[in-house]
Amino acid sequence: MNRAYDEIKIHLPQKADYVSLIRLSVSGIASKLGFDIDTIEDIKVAVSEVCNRIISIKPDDGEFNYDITFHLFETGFKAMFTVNNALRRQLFEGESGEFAKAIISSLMDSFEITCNGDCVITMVKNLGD
Amino acid sequence: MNRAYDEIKIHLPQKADYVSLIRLSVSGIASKLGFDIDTIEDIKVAVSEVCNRIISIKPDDGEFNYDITFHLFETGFKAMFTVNNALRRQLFEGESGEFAKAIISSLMDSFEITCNGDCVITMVKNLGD
Amino acid sequence: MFKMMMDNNAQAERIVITLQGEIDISSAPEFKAELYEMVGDGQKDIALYCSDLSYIDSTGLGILVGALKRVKSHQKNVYIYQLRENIRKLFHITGLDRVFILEEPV
Amino acid sequence: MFKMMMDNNAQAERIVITLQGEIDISSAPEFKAELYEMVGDGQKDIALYCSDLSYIDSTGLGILVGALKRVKSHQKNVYIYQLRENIRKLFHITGLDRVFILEEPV
Ligand SMILES: Nc1ncnc2c1ncn2[C@@H]1O[C@H](COP(=O)(O)OP(=O)(O)O)[C@@H](O)[C@H]1O
Ligand SMILES: Nc1ncnc2c1ncn2[C@@H]1O[C@H](COP(=O)(O)OP(=O)(O)O)[C@@H](O)[C@H]1O
Repeated sequence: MNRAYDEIKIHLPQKADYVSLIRLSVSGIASKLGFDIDTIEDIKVAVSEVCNRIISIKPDDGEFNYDITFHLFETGFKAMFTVNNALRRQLFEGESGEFAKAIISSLMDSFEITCNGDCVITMVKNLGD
Repeated sequence: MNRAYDEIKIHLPQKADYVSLIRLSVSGIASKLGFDIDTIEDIKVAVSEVCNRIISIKPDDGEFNYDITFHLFETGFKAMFTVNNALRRQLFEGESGEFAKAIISSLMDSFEITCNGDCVITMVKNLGD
Repeated sequence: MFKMMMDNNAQAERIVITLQGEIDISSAPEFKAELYEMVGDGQKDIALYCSDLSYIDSTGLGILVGALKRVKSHQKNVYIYQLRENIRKLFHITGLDRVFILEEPV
Repeated sequence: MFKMMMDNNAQAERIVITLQGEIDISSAPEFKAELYEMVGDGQKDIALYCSDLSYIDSTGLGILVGALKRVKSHQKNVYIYQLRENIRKLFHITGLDRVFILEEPV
């Protein structure tokens, strides 16, 4: 993958209320990139599943905010979700977590989680496959 | 206006391509807040006009990124556009600038520009007027 | 935004429910409450009509599984009709196509 | 995304153009080029049908004014039909409702 030609970052509260907003924004981005309707649906699903997992974290000290960064490439796009001080275990724990992971891995071209104090969840979808 | 209960921030390139994405996101936010369809249209228009003005700045050193921050209140919402190192004169200059200012002031409940190194353009729309 | 309607006939042998719109993490609590109310103890087969269901996430799927468990405990089943292709794919990925009875598209 | 169609009749006394969709800063260059091509030197009246124009920003309005100037220089005019309420409001705010000939909604 070459260098991203553009970057869009959304910073938002960890609330179920805003997931549909993210779906709306992500479908705007994906259709601008030239993905077909079915793939746009898949991208919405995968992005929502990550948001769901982030929302399912119940921190002791109330709700937090998280960041979604989209990198736009000629060849596709990458979404990165950054959650401060999360634990991998919290993010995809339990049966639902496993289901979410299966859905995302199956719909996206790559999907990985790196936790190191903060957790960064990265997914990539290429155009034309 | 009371304290904002939520904040959503979008960081994006200064490109005409992304204004429709902002309209999409802003209509999601406005409808979540409970604005009626006509007011949602007005909000989309006002927000786009600010984006247009920001996009019309042609800096010597290529394109830049800017931030839009939405503050959500029980009573309405506030949008703040932050442009680094811009000049007020650049932002709303000329006849088009005056037209844009007229449109925004007329559609929103408040609208102001504060330049101090960075420029911050702030607009507020209250629910139910 | 989602909507659900039940074909209201206490005599019928199965409960017919139509799902519409988007079922996601924010509409899930309402969906769960309404669905479980319609399903009751799970003494009847459930038929779900989904031609206007445009979106469902894993939260919603989990709720469907919960309903399935209730009816299974009475040897009944959940039949799903007119699933859109993008949603059918999710049932396939999660293996739920082998758990529910998915009626083939005509 | 916007679309524009011209009623293609070289003999007609006026140029009839239908506008559809969204005209904003990103579609403006294309809109300007196509409109000015249709308007030509500005020797004929222009009729714009806007019932399916869902959005236009100040960039688009500026382009319409540019077209108006061309036809005004030949004592012709721009007539605008079926403007949606939200867009009519923009013409009012900018004073353009007194510059173009806005036909009243029926
Ligand atoms: N993403 C998913 N896809 C399919 N089924 C799921 C998914 N998540 C959960 N389930 C199923 O739904 C059932 C209930 O889900 P769970 O998340 O444990 O909620 P609860 O037990 O509180 O109702 C589980 O038995 C599980 O098999
Ligand atoms: N927001 C606006 N609303 C209405 N008319 C506008 C607006 N912006 C510009 N105009 C008009 O459009 C004409 C052309 O606009 P301008 O921005 O100067 O572009 P140019 O001169 O390069 O075509 C101007 O005469 C001005 O009156």
